[in-house]
Amino acid sequence: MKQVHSNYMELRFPSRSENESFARVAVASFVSQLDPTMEELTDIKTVVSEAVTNAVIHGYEEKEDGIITIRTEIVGSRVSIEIRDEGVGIRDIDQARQPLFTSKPELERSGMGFTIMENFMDEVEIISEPGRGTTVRLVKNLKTPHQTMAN
Amino acid sequence: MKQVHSNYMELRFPSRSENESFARVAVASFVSQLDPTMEELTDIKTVVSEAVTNAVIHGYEEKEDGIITIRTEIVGSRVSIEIRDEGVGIRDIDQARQPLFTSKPELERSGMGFTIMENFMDEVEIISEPGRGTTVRLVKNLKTPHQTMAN
Amino acid sequence: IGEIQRFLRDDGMVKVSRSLKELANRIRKVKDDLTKELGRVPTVSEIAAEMGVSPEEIVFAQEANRTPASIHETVYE
Ligand SMILES: Nc1ncnc2c1ncn2[C@@H]1O[C@H](COP(=O)(O)OP(=O)(O)O)[C@@H](O)[C@H]1O
Ligand SMILES: Nc1ncnc2c1ncn2[C@@H]1O[C@H](COP(=O)(O)OP(=O)(O)O)[C@@H](O)[C@H]1O
Ligand SMILES: [Mg+2]
Ligand SMILES: [Mg+2]
Repeated sequence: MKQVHSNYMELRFPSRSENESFARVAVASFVSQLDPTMEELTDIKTVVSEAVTNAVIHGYEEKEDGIITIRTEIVGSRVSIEIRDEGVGIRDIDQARQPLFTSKPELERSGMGFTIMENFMDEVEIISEPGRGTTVRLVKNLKTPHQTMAN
Repeated sequence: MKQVHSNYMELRFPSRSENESFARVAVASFVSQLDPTMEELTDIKTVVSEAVTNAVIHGYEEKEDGIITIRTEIVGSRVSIEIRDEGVGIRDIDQARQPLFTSKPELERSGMGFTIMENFMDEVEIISEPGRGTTVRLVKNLKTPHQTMAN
Repeated sequence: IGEIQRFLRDDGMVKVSRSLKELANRIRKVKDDLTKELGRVPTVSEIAAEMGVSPEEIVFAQEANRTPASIHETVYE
Protein backbone atom coordinates (compact mmCIF):
# COMPACT_ATOMS: atom_id res chain seq x y z
CA MET A 1 0.00 0.00 0.00
CA LYS A 2 1.06 3.56 -0.70
CA GLN A 3 2.23 5.40 2.36
CA VAL A 4 0.19 8.44 3.39
CA HIS A 5 1.97 11.69 2.65
CA SER A 6 2.46 13.77 5.77
CA ASN A 7 4.29 17.00 6.38
CA TYR A 8 4.12 20.15 8.50
CA MET A 9 5.42 23.67 8.81
CA GLU A 10 5.45 26.28 11.53
CA LEU A 11 5.57 30.00 10.98
CA ARG A 12 6.03 32.92 13.39
CA PHE A 13 5.83 36.61 12.65
CA PRO A 14 4.89 39.85 14.40
CA SER A 15 1.31 41.11 14.44
CA ARG A 16 1.49 43.60 11.62
CA SER A 17 -1.23 43.88 9.04
CA GLU A 18 1.32 43.77 6.22
CA ASN A 19 2.10 40.17 7.19
CA GLU A 20 -1.40 38.95 6.42
CA SER A 21 -0.73 38.60 2.72
CA PHE A 22 2.56 36.82 3.40
CA ALA A 23 0.91 34.39 5.82
CA ARG A 24 -1.81 33.58 3.32
CA VAL A 25 0.68 32.84 0.55
CA ALA A 26 2.99 30.84 2.82
CA VAL A 27 0.17 28.52 3.89
CA ALA A 28 -1.15 28.29 0.33
CA SER A 29 2.24 27.43 -1.08
CA PHE A 30 2.73 24.73 1.55
CA VAL A 31 -0.71 23.22 0.86
CA SER A 32 -0.13 23.33 -2.89
CA GLN A 33 2.03 20.19 -2.40
CA LEU A 34 -1.31 18.40 -2.45
CA ASP A 35 -2.31 19.97 -5.76
CA PRO A 36 -5.69 21.18 -4.52
CA THR A 37 -8.25 22.80 -6.77
CA MET A 38 -8.13 26.57 -7.14
CA GLU A 39 -11.36 26.72 -5.19
CA GLU A 40 -9.92 24.78 -2.26
CA LEU A 41 -6.83 26.96 -2.22
CA THR A 42 -8.91 30.14 -2.31
CA ASP A 43 -10.96 28.89 0.65
CA ILE A 44 -7.75 28.26 2.60
CA LYS A 45 -6.26 31.64 1.76
CA THR A 46 -9.48 33.35 2.81
CA VAL A 47 -9.68 31.68 6.21
CA VAL A 48 -6.00 32.32 6.96
CA SER A 49 -6.58 35.99 6.19
CA GLU A 50 -9.57 36.13 8.47
CA ALA A 51 -7.78 34.43 11.36
CA VAL A 52 -4.59 36.48 11.02
CA THR A 53 -6.58 39.71 10.76
CA ASN A 54 -8.46 38.73 13.93
CA ALA A 55 -5.17 38.14 15.76
CA VAL A 56 -3.83 41.54 14.64
CA ILE A 57 -6.98 43.60 15.25
CA HIS A 58 -8.68 41.86 18.15
CA GLY A 59 -6.01 39.69 19.78
CA TYR A 60 -3.27 42.31 19.85
CA GLU A 61 -5.49 45.36 19.30
CA GLU A 62 -3.14 46.56 16.59
CA LYS A 63 -0.03 46.51 18.77
CA GLU A 64 2.67 45.48 16.33
CA ASP A 65 4.91 43.45 18.61
CA GLY A 66 2.62 40.54 19.33
CA ILE A 67 3.63 37.17 17.92
CA ILE A 68 1.38 35.16 15.64
CA THR A 69 2.15 31.47 15.12
CA ILE A 70 0.72 29.35 12.34
CA ARG A 71 1.17 25.60 12.22
CA THR A 72 0.01 23.78 9.11
CA GLU A 73 -0.10 20.02 8.91
CA ILE A 74 -1.00 17.75 6.06
CA VAL A 75 -1.77 14.08 6.47
CA GLY A 76 -3.04 12.41 3.33
CA SER A 77 -5.55 14.88 1.94
CA ARG A 78 -6.40 16.39 5.33
CA VAL A 79 -5.10 19.91 5.99
CA SER A 80 -5.01 21.29 9.54
CA ILE A 81 -4.14 24.90 10.20
CA GLU A 82 -3.67 26.34 13.67
CA ILE A 83 -3.43 30.12 14.11
CA ARG A 84 -2.34 31.22 17.56
CA ASP A 85 -1.94 34.55 19.32
CA GLU A 86 -1.07 35.44 22.91
CA GLY A 87 -3.36 38.42 22.97
CA VAL A 88 -6.42 39.50 24.94
CA GLY A 89 -8.41 36.31 24.36
CA ILE A 90 -12.18 35.87 23.97
CA ARG A 91 -14.54 35.92 26.94
CA ASP A 92 -17.63 34.51 25.26
CA ILE A 93 -16.72 32.18 22.43
CA ASP A 94 -20.33 31.27 21.53
CA GLN A 95 -21.15 34.92 21.10
CA ALA A 96 -18.00 35.53 19.03
CA ARG A 97 -19.03 32.77 16.63
CA GLN A 98 -22.45 34.31 15.95
CA PRO A 99 -22.80 35.64 12.41
CA LEU A 100 -22.58 39.46 12.38
CA PHE A 101 -21.28 39.67 15.94
CA THR A 102 -18.35 42.03 16.25
CA SER A 103 -16.83 43.70 19.27
CA LYS A 104 -15.36 46.42 17.06
CA PRO A 105 -18.24 47.93 15.05
CA GLU A 106 -16.34 51.23 15.07
CA LEU A 107 -13.69 49.64 12.83
CA GLU A 108 -16.38 48.60 10.36
CA ARG A 109 -15.76 44.93 10.99
CA SER A 110 -18.40 42.75 9.42
CA GLY A 111 -18.59 40.18 12.21
CA MET A 112 -18.42 37.46 9.56
CA GLY A 113 -14.88 36.13 10.12
CA PHE A 114 -15.78 33.00 12.07
CA THR A 115 -18.83 32.40 9.88
CA ILE A 116 -16.63 32.41 6.79
CA MET A 117 -14.24 29.97 8.48
CA GLU A 118 -17.14 27.65 9.30
CA ASN A 119 -18.37 27.83 5.73
CA PHE A 120 -15.07 27.17 4.05
CA MET A 121 -13.58 24.57 6.38
CA ASP A 122 -14.77 21.19 7.65
CA GLU A 123 -13.84 21.84 11.27
CA VAL A 124 -13.42 25.06 13.24
CA GLU A 125 -12.33 24.94 16.85
CA ILE A 126 -11.69 28.03 18.96
CA ILE A 127 -9.66 27.75 22.14
CA SER A 128 -9.30 30.97 24.10
CA GLU A 129 -8.72 32.34 27.53
CA PRO A 130 -9.07 36.01 28.46
CA GLY A 131 -5.63 37.50 29.01
CA ARG A 132 -3.93 34.40 27.60
CA GLY A 133 -4.70 34.42 23.91
CA THR A 134 -6.58 32.57 21.23
CA THR A 135 -5.95 29.50 19.09
CA VAL A 136 -8.10 28.77 16.06
CA ARG A 137 -7.90 25.23 14.65
CA LEU A 138 -9.14 24.76 11.14
CA VAL A 139 -9.38 21.51 9.22
CA LYS A 140 -10.20 20.91 5.59
CA ASN A 141 -10.38 17.56 3.83
CA LEU A 142 -9.33 18.10 0.26
CA LYS A 143 -11.01 16.18 -2.46
CA THR A 144 -8.45 13.93 -4.04
CA PRO A 145 -8.08 14.21 -7.83
CA HIS A 146 -10.08 10.99 -8.11
CA GLN A 147 -13.04 12.24 -6.07
CA THR A 148 -13.05 15.48 -7.99
CA MET A 149 -13.31 13.65 -11.25
CA ALA A 150 -16.20 11.56 -9.98
CA ASN A 151 -18.23 14.68 -9.15
CA MET B 1 11.95 61.51 8.99
CA LYS B 2 10.39 58.32 7.76
CA GLN B 3 10.84 55.43 10.15
CA VAL B 4 12.85 52.50 8.87
CA HIS B 5 10.65 49.56 8.01
CA SER B 6 11.60 46.47 9.94
CA ASN B 7 9.98 43.07 10.16
CA TYR B 8 10.86 39.41 10.57
CA MET B 9 9.53 35.90 10.17
CA GLU B 10 10.61 32.50 11.38
CA LEU B 11 9.87 29.24 9.67
CA ARG B 12 10.37 25.60 10.71
CA PHE B 13 9.76 22.49 8.67
CA PRO B 14 11.10 18.94 8.35
CA SER B 15 14.05 18.13 6.09
CA ARG B 16 12.17 16.87 3.07
CA SER B 17 13.13 17.87 -0.42
CA GLU B 18 9.53 18.81 -1.27
CA ASN B 19 9.76 21.65 1.25
CA GLU B 20 12.46 23.41 -0.73
CA SER B 21 9.93 25.00 -3.05
CA PHE B 22 7.74 26.09 -0.15
CA ALA B 23 10.73 27.60 1.67
CA ARG B 24 11.80 29.69 -1.34
CA VAL B 25 8.28 30.99 -1.88
CA ALA B 26 7.84 31.82 1.80
CA VAL B 27 11.11 33.77 2.02
CA ALA B 28 10.67 35.52 -1.33
CA SER B 29 7.07 36.46 -0.65
CA PHE B 30 8.10 37.91 2.71
CA VAL B 31 10.87 39.91 1.06
CA SER B 32 8.44 41.20 -1.57
CA GLN B 33 7.27 43.70 1.08
CA LEU B 34 10.40 45.68 0.25
CA ASP B 35 9.51 46.10 -3.41
CA PRO B 36 12.52 44.29 -4.88
CA THR B 37 13.07 43.75 -8.59
CA MET B 38 12.25 40.33 -10.02
CA GLU B 39 15.99 39.71 -10.40
CA GLU B 40 16.65 40.38 -6.75
CA LEU B 41 13.86 38.00 -5.82
CA THR B 42 15.23 35.33 -8.13
CA ASP B 43 18.64 35.67 -6.46
CA ILE B 44 17.02 35.23 -3.06
CA LYS B 45 14.98 32.22 -4.15
CA THR B 46 18.09 30.60 -5.60
CA VAL B 47 20.20 30.97 -2.47
CA VAL B 48 17.39 29.73 -0.23
CA SER B 49 17.10 26.65 -2.46
CA GLU B 50 20.81 26.01 -2.26
CA ALA B 51 20.95 26.35 1.51
CA VAL B 52 17.84 24.25 2.14
CA THR B 53 19.05 21.57 -0.26
CA ASN B 54 22.36 21.50 1.59
CA ALA B 55 20.57 21.04 4.92
CA VAL B 56 18.50 18.18 3.50
CA ILE B 57 21.24 16.37 1.60
CA HIS B 58 24.38 17.09 3.61
CA GLY B 59 23.14 18.23 7.04
CA TYR B 60 20.57 15.50 7.53
CA GLU B 61 21.85 13.09 4.86
CA GLU B 62 18.32 12.75 3.52
CA LYS B 63 16.80 11.68 6.81
CA GLU B 64 13.37 13.28 6.65
CA ASP B 65 12.82 14.07 10.32
CA GLY B 66 15.48 16.72 10.78
CA ILE B 67 14.26 20.25 11.46
CA ILE B 68 15.23 23.18 9.28
CA THR B 69 14.73 26.70 10.62
CA ILE B 70 14.77 29.84 8.51
CA ARG B 71 14.73 33.30 10.00
CA THR B 72 14.32 36.23 7.65
CA GLU B 73 14.73 39.80 8.81
CA ILE B 74 14.26 43.01 6.93
CA VAL B 75 15.54 46.34 8.17
CA GLY B 76 15.29 49.19 5.71
CA SER B 77 16.45 47.66 2.43
CA ARG B 78 18.70 45.08 4.10
CA VAL B 79 17.55 41.47 4.00
CA SER B 80 19.12 38.88 6.32
CA ILE B 81 18.31 35.21 5.96
CA GLU B 82 19.52 32.58 8.38
CA ILE B 83 19.13 28.90 7.46
CA ARG B 84 19.84 26.50 10.29
CA ASP B 85 20.02 22.74 10.65
CA GLU B 86 21.02 20.51 13.55
CA GLY B 87 22.67 17.96 11.33
CA VAL B 88 26.17 16.56 10.91
CA GLY B 89 27.94 19.92 10.60
CA ILE B 90 30.97 20.87 8.51
CA ARG B 91 34.51 19.99 9.60
CA ASP B 92 36.44 22.20 7.22
CA ILE B 93 34.46 25.32 6.32
CA ASP B 94 37.18 26.84 4.13
CA GLN B 95 37.28 23.70 2.03
CA ALA B 96 33.46 23.56 1.81
CA ARG B 97 33.41 27.11 0.44
CA GLN B 98 35.82 26.28 -2.40
CA PRO B 99 34.15 26.35 -5.83
CA LEU B 100 33.53 22.80 -7.11
CA PHE B 101 34.24 21.19 -3.75
CA THR B 102 31.63 18.58 -2.88
CA SER B 103 31.69 15.77 -0.37
CA LYS B 104 29.01 13.93 -2.33
CA PRO B 105 30.25 13.57 -5.92
CA GLU B 106 28.30 10.29 -6.13
CA LEU B 107 25.04 12.32 -5.94
CA GLU B 108 26.15 14.47 -8.85
CA ARG B 109 26.38 17.56 -6.70
CA SER B 110 28.07 20.45 -8.46
CA GLY B 111 29.97 21.81 -5.49
CA MET B 112 28.77 25.29 -6.45
CA GLY B 113 26.18 25.97 -3.74
CA PHE B 114 28.29 28.23 -1.53
CA THR B 115 29.83 29.89 -4.58
CA ILE B 116 26.36 30.78 -5.85
CA MET B 117 25.45 32.18 -2.43
CA GLU B 118 28.59 34.32 -2.44
CA ASN B 119 27.81 35.57 -5.92
CA PHE B 120 24.19 36.48 -5.29
CA MET B 121 24.43 37.87 -1.77
CA ASP B 122 26.46 40.65 -0.16
CA GLU B 123 27.45 38.64 2.89
CA VAL B 124 27.76 34.90 3.47
CA GLU B 125 28.68 33.59 6.89
CA ILE B 126 28.88 29.89 7.74
CA ILE B 127 28.80 28.78 11.34
CA SER B 128 29.14 25.06 11.87
CA GLU B 129 30.27 22.47 14.35
CA PRO B 130 30.63 18.78 13.57
CA GLY B 131 27.78 16.85 15.22
CA ARG B 132 25.96 20.07 16.13
CA GLY B 133 24.74 21.47 12.84
CA THR B 134 25.17 24.35 10.47
CA THR B 135 23.88 27.90 10.24
CA VAL B 136 24.25 29.90 7.05
CA ARG B 137 23.75 33.67 7.36
CA LEU B 138 23.06 35.50 4.15
CA VAL B 139 22.66 39.25 3.70
CA LYS B 140 21.57 41.20 0.67
CA ASN B 141 21.19 44.96 0.42
CA LEU B 142 18.40 45.63 -2.02
CA LYS B 143 18.62 48.52 -4.40
CA THR B 144 15.74 50.84 -3.73
CA PRO B 145 13.56 51.54 -6.79
CA HIS B 146 15.14 54.97 -6.87
CA GLN B 147 18.68 53.60 -7.12
CA THR B 148 17.52 51.18 -9.77
CA MET B 149 16.22 54.04 -11.83
CA ALA B 150 19.49 55.89 -11.58
CA ASN B 151 21.34 52.91 -13.06
CA ILE C 1 -22.27 34.06 2.39
CA GLY C 2 -23.49 31.92 -0.48
CA GLU C 3 -22.73 34.84 -2.72
CA ILE C 4 -19.24 35.46 -1.34
CA GLN C 5 -18.54 31.78 -1.72
CA ARG C 6 -19.75 31.66 -5.29
CA PHE C 7 -17.79 34.78 -6.11
CA LEU C 8 -14.60 33.37 -4.63
CA ARG C 9 -15.16 30.05 -6.32
CA ASP C 10 -15.41 31.20 -9.89
CA ASP C 11 -12.30 29.22 -10.64
CA GLY C 12 -14.18 26.02 -9.92
CA MET C 13 -12.39 22.76 -10.19
CA VAL C 14 -9.32 23.96 -12.00
CA LYS C 15 -6.21 22.48 -10.46
CA VAL C 16 -3.87 24.95 -8.83
CA SER C 17 -0.89 23.64 -10.73
CA ARG C 18 -2.46 24.55 -14.07
CA SER C 19 -4.05 27.81 -13.01
CA LEU C 20 -0.84 29.12 -11.48
CA LYS C 21 1.07 28.24 -14.60
CA GLU C 22 -1.23 30.43 -16.64
CA LEU C 23 -0.79 33.25 -14.17
CA ALA C 24 2.98 32.80 -14.31
CA ASN C 25 2.90 33.16 -18.09
CA ARG C 26 0.92 36.38 -17.78
CA ILE C 27 3.42 37.70 -15.25
CA ARG C 28 6.23 37.12 -17.70
CA LYS C 29 4.41 39.06 -20.38
CA VAL C 30 3.55 41.96 -18.06
CA LYS C 31 7.17 42.06 -16.93
CA ASP C 32 8.41 42.29 -20.52
CA ASP C 33 5.89 45.01 -21.38
CA LEU C 34 6.77 47.05 -18.29
CA THR C 35 10.48 46.70 -18.97
CA LYS C 36 10.02 48.28 -22.39
CA GLU C 37 7.67 50.94 -21.08
CA LEU C 38 9.84 51.98 -18.11
CA GLY C 39 13.24 51.44 -19.70
CA ARG C 40 14.36 49.41 -16.65
CA VAL C 41 13.40 46.19 -14.88
CA PRO C 42 10.11 46.61 -13.04
CA THR C 43 9.81 45.93 -9.33
CA VAL C 44 7.57 43.19 -8.02
CA SER C 45 5.07 45.79 -6.75
CA GLU C 46 4.84 47.40 -10.15
CA ILE C 47 4.02 44.08 -11.74
CA ALA C 48 1.57 43.26 -8.95
CA ALA C 49 -0.20 46.61 -9.34
CA GLU C 50 -0.49 46.11 -13.09
CA MET C 51 -2.10 42.70 -12.52
CA GLY C 52 -4.27 43.66 -9.58
CA VAL C 53 -2.82 41.14 -7.12
CA SER C 54 -0.47 41.39 -4.14
CA PRO C 55 3.32 41.12 -4.60
CA GLU C 56 3.21 37.95 -2.47
CA GLU C 57 0.82 36.34 -4.96
CA ILE C 58 3.21 37.17 -7.78
CA VAL C 59 5.98 35.26 -6.02
CA PHE C 60 3.69 32.29 -5.46
CA ALA C 61 2.47 32.14 -9.05
CA GLN C 62 5.97 32.40 -10.46
CA GLU C 63 6.99 29.24 -8.67
CA ALA C 64 4.53 27.27 -10.78
CA ASN C 65 6.73 27.73 -13.82
CA ARG C 66 9.61 25.98 -12.19
CA THR C 67 8.68 22.54 -10.93
CA PRO C 68 5.66 20.30 -10.99
CA ALA C 69 3.59 21.86 -8.23
CA SER C 70 2.88 18.62 -6.52
CA ILE C 71 3.59 15.01 -5.98
CA HIS C 72 0.23 14.18 -7.57
CA GLU C 73 0.94 15.75 -10.90
CA THR C 74 3.49 13.14 -11.83
CA VAL C 75 1.32 10.36 -10.51
CA TYR C 76 -1.98 11.23 -12.12
CA GLU C 77 -1.08 12.82 -15.43
N1 LIG D 1 -7.82 36.39 17.90
C1 LIG D 1 -8.81 37.00 18.58
N2 LIG D 1 -8.54 37.55 19.79
C2 LIG D 1 -9.51 38.16 20.50
N3 LIG D 1 -10.80 38.26 20.08
C3 LIG D 1 -11.13 37.73 18.90
C4 LIG D 1 -10.14 37.08 18.08
N4 LIG D 1 -10.75 36.63 16.97
C5 LIG D 1 -12.04 37.01 17.06
N5 LIG D 1 -12.28 37.66 18.23
C6 LIG D 1 -13.58 38.18 18.70
O1 LIG D 1 -14.61 37.54 17.95
C7 LIG D 1 -15.41 38.51 17.29
C8 LIG D 1 -15.91 37.96 15.97
O2 LIG D 1 -14.84 37.76 15.06
P1 LIG D 1 -15.16 37.78 13.51
O3 LIG D 1 -16.27 36.80 13.25
O4 LIG D 1 -13.90 37.57 12.76
O5 LIG D 1 -15.74 39.24 13.24
P2 LIG D 1 -14.97 40.65 13.17
O6 LIG D 1 -13.49 40.39 13.08
O7 LIG D 1 -15.49 41.31 11.94
O8 LIG D 1 -15.31 41.39 14.43
C9 LIG D 1 -14.50 39.73 17.16
O9 LIG D 1 -15.24 40.95 17.03
C10 LIG D 1 -13.73 39.68 18.47
O10 LIG D 1 -14.49 40.19 19.53
N1 LIG E 1 24.12 22.16 5.86
C1 LIG E 1 25.25 21.45 5.67
N2 LIG E 1 25.58 20.46 6.53
C2 LIG E 1 26.70 19.72 6.36
N3 LIG E 1 27.56 19.91 5.34
C3 LIG E 1 27.28 20.88 4.44
C4 LIG E 1 26.13 21.68 4.55
N4 LIG E 1 26.13 22.56 3.52
C5 LIG E 1 27.23 22.30 2.82
N5 LIG E 1 27.95 21.30 3.36
C6 LIG E 1 29.25 20.78 2.87
O1 LIG E 1 29.81 21.75 2.00
C7 LIG E 1 30.03 21.18 0.71
C8 LIG E 1 29.86 22.22 -0.38
O2 LIG E 1 28.51 22.64 -0.47
P1 LIG E 1 27.99 23.23 -1.84
O3 LIG E 1 28.89 24.33 -2.25
O4 LIG E 1 26.54 23.57 -1.68
O5 LIG E 1 28.16 22.02 -2.86
P2 LIG E 1 27.33 20.67 -3.05
O6 LIG E 1 26.04 20.81 -2.27
O7 LIG E 1 27.07 20.59 -4.51
O8 LIG E 1 28.17 19.56 -2.51
C9 LIG E 1 29.08 20.01 0.63
O9 LIG E 1 29.50 19.03 -0.30
C10 LIG E 1 29.09 19.51 2.07
O10 LIG E 1 30.21 18.72 2.33
MG1 LIG F 1 -12.63 39.01 11.81
MG1 LIG G 1 24.85 22.46 -2.31
